[in-house]
Amino acid sequence: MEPDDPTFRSGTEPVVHLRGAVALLGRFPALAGVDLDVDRRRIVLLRGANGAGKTTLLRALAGLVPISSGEAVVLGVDLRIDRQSVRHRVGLLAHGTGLYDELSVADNVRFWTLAAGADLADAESAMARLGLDGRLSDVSVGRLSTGQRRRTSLACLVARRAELWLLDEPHAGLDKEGRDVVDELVRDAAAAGATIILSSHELDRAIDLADEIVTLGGGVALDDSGAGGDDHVS
Amino acid sequence: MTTETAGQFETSDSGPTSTGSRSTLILGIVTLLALGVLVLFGLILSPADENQGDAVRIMYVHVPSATLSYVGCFLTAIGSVVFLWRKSRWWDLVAYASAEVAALFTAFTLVTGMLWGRPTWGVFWVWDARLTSEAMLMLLLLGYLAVRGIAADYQVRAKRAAIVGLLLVPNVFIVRQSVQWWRTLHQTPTLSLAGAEIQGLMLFSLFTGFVAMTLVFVWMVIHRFRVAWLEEQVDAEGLDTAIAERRAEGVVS
Amino acid sequence: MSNALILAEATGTWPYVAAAWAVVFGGMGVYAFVTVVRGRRLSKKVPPEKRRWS
Amino acid sequence: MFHDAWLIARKDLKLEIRSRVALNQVVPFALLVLVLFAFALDPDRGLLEKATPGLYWIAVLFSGLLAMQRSFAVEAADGVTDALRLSGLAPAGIYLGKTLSVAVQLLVLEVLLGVGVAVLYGTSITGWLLLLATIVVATAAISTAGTLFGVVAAGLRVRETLLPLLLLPVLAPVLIGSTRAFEAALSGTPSEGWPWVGLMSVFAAVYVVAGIFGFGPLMEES
Repeated sequence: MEPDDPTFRSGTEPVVHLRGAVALLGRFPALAGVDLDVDRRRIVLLRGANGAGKTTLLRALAGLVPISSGEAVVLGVDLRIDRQSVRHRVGLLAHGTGLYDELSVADNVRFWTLAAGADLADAESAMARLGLDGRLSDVSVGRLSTGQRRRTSLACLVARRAELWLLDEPHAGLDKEGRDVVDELVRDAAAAGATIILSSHELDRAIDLADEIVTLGGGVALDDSGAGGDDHVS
Repeated sequence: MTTETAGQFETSDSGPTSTGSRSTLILGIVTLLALGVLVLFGLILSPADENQGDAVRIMYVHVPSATLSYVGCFLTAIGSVVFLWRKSRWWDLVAYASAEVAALFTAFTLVTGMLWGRPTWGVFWVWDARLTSEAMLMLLLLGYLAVRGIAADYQVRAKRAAIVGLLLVPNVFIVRQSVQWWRTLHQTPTLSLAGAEIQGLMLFSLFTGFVAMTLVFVWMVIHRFRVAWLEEQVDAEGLDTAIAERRAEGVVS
Repeated sequence: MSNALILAEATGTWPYVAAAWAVVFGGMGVYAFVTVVRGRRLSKKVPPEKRRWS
Repeated sequence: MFHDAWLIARKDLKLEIRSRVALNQVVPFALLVLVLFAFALDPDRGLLEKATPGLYWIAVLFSGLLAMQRSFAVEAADGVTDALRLSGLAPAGIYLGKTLSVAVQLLVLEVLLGVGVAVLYGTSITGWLLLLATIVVATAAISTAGTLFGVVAAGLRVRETLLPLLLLPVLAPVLIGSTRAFEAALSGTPSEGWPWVGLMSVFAAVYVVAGIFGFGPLMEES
């Protein structure tokens, strides 16, 4: 994972800038006025109870959920005007795998890599990075274990060379070795200039990883965050 | 529209609350008068046709219904296009309202056509080109209304319905063309005024039919639009409270 | 059914004309009534300033 | 756009080849429909022979409907819809790609059904040029409209019932046209069939344009 520097916009403005952002799921305000600023190369941990709005926040930052009021600028794009152009610049690891069950691991990774406009070489190196080369690569995704699917989704994400990584519970379903790989990928991506926002229930592990911690509750960012934050910069 | 009526609504909860306004009330009264004139001329004053007999009287409601069903369909397509182009909810609701009213008039056209066919052809249904096209229009409109009825987010429903609505017009053209070619292979008497000596009082009755039913159409679209508008408002109502409640969740936990 | 047919033959096309007009006028009446009733029920839930026509 | 279309079509066809759902379920269904028609219409009284073009296209339409449902069921799986939106693929490209893969599957189906009709119903095939032209434009019409309405219904709880309701009335002219054109070809009067080929071409053109412009807004929300 060595993104070429030119693909990353250098600039001083934050990668994510939210002010009073409201997002509705049907009539339910899943985000009820979130304030959030994230600078480039930061690793931000979102925490909060189930239903606090973590997943919706990540999806909204990816341009998948419309922002119905407030300010929302991601990677310099105003999400209230344009949610399309930010999408291919972010990478989202969601609860769903985003994989075709009937296709093999290699076919999936290659398809999503080419779809994102990257080269096949990126797909191969991403698979190698996640231990998916060799025997596993020809197996249909439908036959994989949960952890192996997670790795495949991660491989697709790595190959995309996203500027902003949005990871929803990246540690879930992985063994210890897999979690180490995730942490390593995140650190490498940040070192290479990407920005990472992740949510996790593995707080011990995630707090070590994160530069900043944001606590969500009731669809807003709560103020008590910051504990254990900057001391842990790797 | 006047301040007088607006004040009336503000002051009392028990006062008249409806989709009516002064202008639609006047429109309604004019419409009822026109319908009365239509009954008078269509059923009483106008003579029976030499060929069709009294069945020609069905034409005075059938032909305007058929025309208005296509008008409604075009209005839906226009509303859909403007909605997609300008993101205007107003036009989206115009499309919705006119599609529903168009479906009603299509139903009138089919039923009156069948009731005309029984004494004329001896059967309720023949595969007459116009009647078949109208039946296909009904199915297309039912498809559109099915999309409107799906339980989904406003944006999802409106965008999908708009695409279906905008395709109504090319679909109607292609269906009509194909059905016409299909039926010209087997010549049958078609459901139309051809053959009737249409003049004098009969012509005036048909004209009255057009006027009265167009007024009904306009009145219905306006009121249906307002109902749809109110539904939207009820949906949007309480958003502020919902946001406040949502925030409170976070403080408690 | 057969009774209706005999009646139809006896009285010519008038039953069909009457049925057609009844369907159209009845249909318009029912639809108008339902729309007005729905409108009244909904307007009670919406503040007057959002009813732009009133 | 064409690069994206090619990518999607290749992915879909690869998926179908690997999963064999089309081969193992849709094709047997289509042949079953042919057999059921023979049971319903007495084959000895010439009814079947007369109705062959209509039965053939009804079978294509119904089994094509299954193929289209399948084509969108694949994209609805486990976060794939989001992944597609995030992929950066042009919506018009996705539309053309899916249309292409549906069209290829329909063509295979039509060839197999054609063989089935020739064998089971004893149809003697004449007017090759018109038959081929009809198959090509009818397939284009069915797949362009089917893919567009497929995405209209995609992701909804009522999608299985909504798609036929939306699609079949719209495809009625294609059914009329392809049936008449087949009749014209088989009865040795091809000149009567060509106007229908023209009508179906117009239909397909309308839907290609609508799909290219409409797919973006439709994919947007779900």
